[in-house]
Amino acid sequence: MAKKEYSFYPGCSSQKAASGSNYQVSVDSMCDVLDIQLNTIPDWNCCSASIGYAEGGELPRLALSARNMALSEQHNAGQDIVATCAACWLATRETKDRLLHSEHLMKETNEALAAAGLNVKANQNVRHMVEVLIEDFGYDALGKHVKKPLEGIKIAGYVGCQTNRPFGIQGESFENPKYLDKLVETMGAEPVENYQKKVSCCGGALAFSEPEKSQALIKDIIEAAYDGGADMIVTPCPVCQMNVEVYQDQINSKYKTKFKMPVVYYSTLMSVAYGKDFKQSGLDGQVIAPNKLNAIAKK
Amino acid sequence: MSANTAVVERYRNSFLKEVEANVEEGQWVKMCMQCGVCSGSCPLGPAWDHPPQEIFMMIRAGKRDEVLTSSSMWMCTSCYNCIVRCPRELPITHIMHGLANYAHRLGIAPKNQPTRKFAKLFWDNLSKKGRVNELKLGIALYFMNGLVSGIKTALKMAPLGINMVKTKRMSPMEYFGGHGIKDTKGLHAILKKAREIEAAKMQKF
Amino acid sequence: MAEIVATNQTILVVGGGISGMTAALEAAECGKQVILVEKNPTVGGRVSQLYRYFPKLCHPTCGMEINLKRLRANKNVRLMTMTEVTGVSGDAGNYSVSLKINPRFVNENCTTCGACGEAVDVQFDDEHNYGLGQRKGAYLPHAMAYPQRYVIDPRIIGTADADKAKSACPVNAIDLNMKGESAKLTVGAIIWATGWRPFDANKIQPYGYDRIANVITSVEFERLADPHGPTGGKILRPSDNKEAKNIAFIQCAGSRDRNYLKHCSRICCMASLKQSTYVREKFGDEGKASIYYIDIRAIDRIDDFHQMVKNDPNVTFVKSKVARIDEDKSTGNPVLHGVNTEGYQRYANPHDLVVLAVGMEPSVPVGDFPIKVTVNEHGFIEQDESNGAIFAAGCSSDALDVNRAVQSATASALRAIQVVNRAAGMEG
Amino acid sequence: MADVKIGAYICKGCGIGDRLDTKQLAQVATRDAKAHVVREHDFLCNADGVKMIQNDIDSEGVNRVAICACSRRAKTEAFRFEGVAMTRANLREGVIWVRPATDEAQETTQEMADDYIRMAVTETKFMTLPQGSEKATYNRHILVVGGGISGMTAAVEAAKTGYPVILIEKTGTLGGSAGKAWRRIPQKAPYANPEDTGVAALIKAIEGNSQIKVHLNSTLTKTSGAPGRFAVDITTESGSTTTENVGAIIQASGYTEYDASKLTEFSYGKAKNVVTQAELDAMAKAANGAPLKNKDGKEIKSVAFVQCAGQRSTKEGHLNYCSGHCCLDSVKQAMYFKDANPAIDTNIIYTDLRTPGAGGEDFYRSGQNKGVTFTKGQVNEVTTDGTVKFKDLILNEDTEEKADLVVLATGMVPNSGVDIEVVKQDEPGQWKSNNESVLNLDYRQGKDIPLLKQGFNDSHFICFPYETRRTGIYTCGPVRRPMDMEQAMEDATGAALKAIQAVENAGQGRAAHPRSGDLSFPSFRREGCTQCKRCTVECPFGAIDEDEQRFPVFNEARCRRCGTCMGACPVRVISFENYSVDTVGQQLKNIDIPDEFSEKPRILVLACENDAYPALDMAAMRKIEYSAFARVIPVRCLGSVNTIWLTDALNSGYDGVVLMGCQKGDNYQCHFVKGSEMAHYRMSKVNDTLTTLNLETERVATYEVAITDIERAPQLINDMAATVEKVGMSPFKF
Repeated sequence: MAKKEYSFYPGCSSQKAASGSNYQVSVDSMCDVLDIQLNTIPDWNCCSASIGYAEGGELPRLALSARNMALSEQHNAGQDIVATCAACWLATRETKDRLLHSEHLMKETNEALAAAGLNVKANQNVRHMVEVLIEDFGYDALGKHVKKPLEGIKIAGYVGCQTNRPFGIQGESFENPKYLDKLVETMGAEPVENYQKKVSCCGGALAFSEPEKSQALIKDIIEAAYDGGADMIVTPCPVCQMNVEVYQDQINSKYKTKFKMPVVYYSTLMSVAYGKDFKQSGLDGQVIAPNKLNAIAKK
Repeated sequence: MSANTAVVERYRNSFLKEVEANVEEGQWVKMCMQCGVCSGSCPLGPAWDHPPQEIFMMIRAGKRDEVLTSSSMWMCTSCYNCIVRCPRELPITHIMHGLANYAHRLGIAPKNQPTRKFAKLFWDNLSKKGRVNELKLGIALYFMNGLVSGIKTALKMAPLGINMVKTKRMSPMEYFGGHGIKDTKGLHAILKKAREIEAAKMQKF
Repeated sequence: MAEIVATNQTILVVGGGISGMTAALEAAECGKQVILVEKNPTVGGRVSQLYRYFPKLCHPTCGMEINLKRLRANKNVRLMTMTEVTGVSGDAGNYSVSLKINPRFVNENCTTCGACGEAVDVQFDDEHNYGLGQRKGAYLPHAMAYPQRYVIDPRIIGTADADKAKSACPVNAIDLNMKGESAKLTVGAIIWATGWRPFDANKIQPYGYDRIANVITSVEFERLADPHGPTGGKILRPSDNKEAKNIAFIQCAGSRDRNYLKHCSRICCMASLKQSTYVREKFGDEGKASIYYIDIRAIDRIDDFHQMVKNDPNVTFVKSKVARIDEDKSTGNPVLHGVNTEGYQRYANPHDLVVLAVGMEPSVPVGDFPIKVTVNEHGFIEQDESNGAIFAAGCSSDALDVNRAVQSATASALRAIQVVNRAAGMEG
Repeated sequence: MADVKIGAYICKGCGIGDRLDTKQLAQVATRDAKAHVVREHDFLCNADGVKMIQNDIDSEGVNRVAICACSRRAKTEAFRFEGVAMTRANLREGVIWVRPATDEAQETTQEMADDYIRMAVTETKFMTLPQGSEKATYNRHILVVGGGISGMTAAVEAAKTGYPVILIEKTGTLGGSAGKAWRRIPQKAPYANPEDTGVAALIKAIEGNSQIKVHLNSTLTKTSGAPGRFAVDITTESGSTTTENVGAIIQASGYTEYDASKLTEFSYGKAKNVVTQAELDAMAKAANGAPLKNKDGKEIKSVAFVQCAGQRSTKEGHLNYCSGHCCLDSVKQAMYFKDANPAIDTNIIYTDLRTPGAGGEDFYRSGQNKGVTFTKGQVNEVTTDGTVKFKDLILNEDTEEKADLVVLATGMVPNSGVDIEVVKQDEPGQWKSNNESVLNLDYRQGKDIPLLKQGFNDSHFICFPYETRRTGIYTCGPVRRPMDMEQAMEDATGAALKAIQAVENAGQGRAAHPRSGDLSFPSFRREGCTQCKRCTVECPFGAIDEDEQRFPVFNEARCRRCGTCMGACPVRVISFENYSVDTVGQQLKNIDIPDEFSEKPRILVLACENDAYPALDMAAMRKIEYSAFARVIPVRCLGSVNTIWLTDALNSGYDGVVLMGCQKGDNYQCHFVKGSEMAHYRMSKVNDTLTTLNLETERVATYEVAITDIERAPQLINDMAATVEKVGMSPFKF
């Protein structure tokens, strides 16, 4: 199959020594196997995520994503913009939709961009990496590369919010999307059927400002995974991954629980199944070790 | 305007019109039919003094100060549950963001609202160099409520930080320099211009 | 090709539900020639699947008995079941219509003795009970089915069961070689009465109809309450066949919602109010109903029924569009989450059973009409000059209750008569 | 008429031949019942069986046919013979399907079948084929009462169908309530804006139609006759009267807006800026697009709409119903303001917003889009300065709004004429012209159509919405139930059909619904009549008048053939050709009554043919058993049951009698409205008869049975069997 190229928007958390740096490592490994070339948007900036609203307001926030889109149009013309981070994808896609829907927003945004000599048309598709996998490859094609099926692992597919709403993945419902389960199956592992907290919010946006509230949400997400007999949780979102994984100690001390639930990226699962090693799969970035996955990676 | 809209203005549309003019997606407020699905869908529902649908009614009733000084909108986790379930297509998440932003801009949002403070730190952090510096953001966050509470929080968060450092998902070196874009000047110019355009659009009420 | 006598003074009625039957009979009782086609093996339509009507709580089969008597007695109506309209061309006063007649495999000799049904082993989901129960591969659709004649399910043709059915028949009524036929006829006017279908509850994902056993639809609930239904009239919930005594009714399940149907389906509020009385009828003081609603639309005179139900201490009204439903795995109870907007009360209410008051969707999708008619964005046919002599009756014109459907059907019968009278040169 | 020649045909199919001794049945038919031709057949309903019967009719002169096979509800198409009187003996659903196929049961099952053969043959002996009345009259003219949107639509539609119309309107102009409105709720997609009322166009269509004769400033001062031959006196304001003859009548007398001055809490009449919906529409019509001003001349900047003003309330003097149109009309009226000037604030205060159907919800959204605001609230008071005090039900607080104009959505009160149940009208034909009456019928039972609860002219409004209790007179529009213009126009079109149908039926002497097509009609033996007036009083349809000597005058075209008169008659002088005191009475007398010591009681079951009888049929389809001692006779309506049948049955040694009719009362299911009620009333007096005969009162039981009572109906029979076992056999066996 021919190499597929995309205009890549990595996002802040994917940077070196940032919270999602291991995500990027596994994405790179996965793309290597699938022959995907990610052309990073030069000099991309932060999308301001959803929390940017309070200080940023409407137009400055749109301008941030518009700048990325303008740079992509300039340097990676003809390619779809692909993001791996749910927040980055959502902010960019939302901006594209808003600009295309409203002439005056388009005009004002371009007025702002003109201050740096840029112009946006919002004519590139904005996609999440998962969409690329499902739509441009498909489960069968993804399954063909599996070298080490992830046998004996039961995985709760935690889709979360922003990869799911308000856009979601084509053909999936907001309340019970099944693509992660299908991916898990494709990689040879066993999905948790009807994982009840599949699309519940982890409170990521408020993890810092309202930790008690967000941790209460995380507790339910992990509990439901244990109820479903999961060995680990898989997620397509760096905010979800970090939020659900790293606060478990604090949750344990507050709620007297004994959580030790690993939370991995789909790309980590895929890298391991595709035969990449422990480090290439980003497994060294796990705060809670997914032992069964580590074992396969180290085989 | 004083505390609440004067009696004579109740259920008249002055505040509604203000929201329509000055709040992001505010023109949708009038389309709510009070079904309450948004209120029931919010993951932080119980933390809202006034859930979205009630806020929409308060806007129509002219309860300007009660709405704008409320901490409720700041509880939004941007999960978009309300948007996808709303039978009337209201972009509720954005309206909540818009109301919070408007209150913040007017300076009447609750002073010590933690998300309000965090959001400001976040924006300042990202807009300075064009990308988020997670470490600096974190540290600033610990101290946003003052030194003593900051040290407490930092101590509480220390094991977490160590875990992150251990797994190379955080680096103390980030504090000095760290990531950023090249064309910070251009970015600042864009943001300045965007703010100017937005400020010029604000209508007086 | 089947031989059917029709002229440009004949009125074709498409659909044999309450609207189609009414239109056909009213026109016929004015002396007009009518052909009534129905795609199912029996007339009666959706109302034959209801237990009671609101607000009188009388039984639809009662009015059906009268209509069947009228139909049997009237030589002006020719009924064709298992027949679909495949094409229409022409203009007012002169339409050419193509029909497809599907084989029933049972001829007029059938005495409904039931021997074939007993002989056949294979079972299928019972359409009359919305799949809540099973029926045999040779079957009478229901006790009031008309024509009163068995049907052989085409899926058993060519199997041993078909032969069993045939050899069991004492009156040689089964003809396994019966073939589908097509027919062409000329008519002067067409009454389109194809009715509605319940909105597909699977699409309302937050309510978990596809995942939670004890979440059912309002039309299914009618079958549970009906003595002819799969439980013999007992309200037993699907997960464990236990009596469901504490039942939630969710209004606007699929209606008034841009995600599903934008329109209000009009009947659902009254239907749930009515169904709350089933709970009380079956369980007395132990029966409890909760109605989750946005606006109770008990329109016009019949609001007194709403007031009566409201005065029942065992019926609770919650002004709320339910946000989502979870299943309590240990009890099988659906748990409803949401906010009562009257004064902001959050709830997480477990119920034995949840009934989704599903909306009305026109049976024929917008693009599927055999001839150009004016259809609004909701899929309902609008009255319009450009429709020529094609007149919508009942729920193909709007979401209507039975009373208004009958009204609409009677009106469309007159409109059709006006056309065929013109064709007959009787005008003036 | 030719000699009576009865053919009895016994089917052996469907297991009848296996379960019953059909030879014996044939003997019973010949020997006991004296049928002239008796034949058995293996499969009576097939072509060969039918041909056999037809042959006998054609060549043997058989003119009465007893089909002894399945239920009268089955195989009706097969057994359709022209020119003969026919009945059915129900051996399948009535005998073998409700009895076990055991040896012990064999004897009583056979006896059951024997009796049904006797009954069927006997019945045919006493019935003749209805010939239709010779008095049938045909008049194509349709009278429409009321020149509002309903009446005008009915007139135009009837004329379009080819039937001449006389339209009377009591005011000087056509248009009615709709004519006073500025705009109407939209009737077409996109349902976004108020649209022209269409009244002017309708008036034009009427004025240009030679088939429609309009009488303005006119009322009906007398209506007499029957479908096909109504005579109506049309009197103008000035007092001149013309008489017209019409075939059918459409009553479209509309509604009056509820009197808002009864709503003292809303300051109507006291506050200058409180108006009703109708008044606002009139204001808008007068302004025709110019800015609306209050009575004090000030321009209106804010409007509050109070929904359900005096409606949906059980408070005394309020309407306990919803008028259906007001929510949408308030949206429409709020748009009057918003479309003219978006700066005007409009707030609709409602408890349940009712904007049904495809168009309703679109129109609601369109209103919101234009800036009309909606508040869920309960209005408690409007002060004299126009402050609306209400409870905001969402914000859960008592609050208020001050508006320049307050609009009260008061409801519709039907112009339905005199309530003849309340205003006693027991002097037939003598009532004077009464302003409140719409029709001024000279019928024995009163001047107007009987009302349903809440005062509307309605009856079987679910399945058969047009069937009033006065044949040939159809109501439509808000007089029938509250409705908006769109529904009224649809309703009027339907009513026009029914009127035309009535004209055609009357011309052929055919009955109207629910026995549509029935040619039988009641006749009475004048010399036996005692002028007791029971038939004239009890007829649910007011079909019977009285002549000067107080003898009943039957108006066949008004009659619905239920037989309530026959049931009422104490001297049994009323009968139909194929349904009479004898057709039933002789059946029940001609069964075999075993003696007191046989332990074989007999239970007579008289069952409504539309509900109880089908319920028993469907019970049989499920093989639900009931007592072999029951003998079931279907009746047209329980109202047709004459107490002589009970007396005869008890005198002949029956041990119990069960009567099964339909639900009565406000939510009646009885197809003849009052039939079941009359029967229940009569049966309440039957205890005296029982006491006189020295019989236990439990031996007669009257029930309301629904068509779905497939388990209960057989149970009721078995209950009677148990009762008989308890109280013992009747002593009246011979």
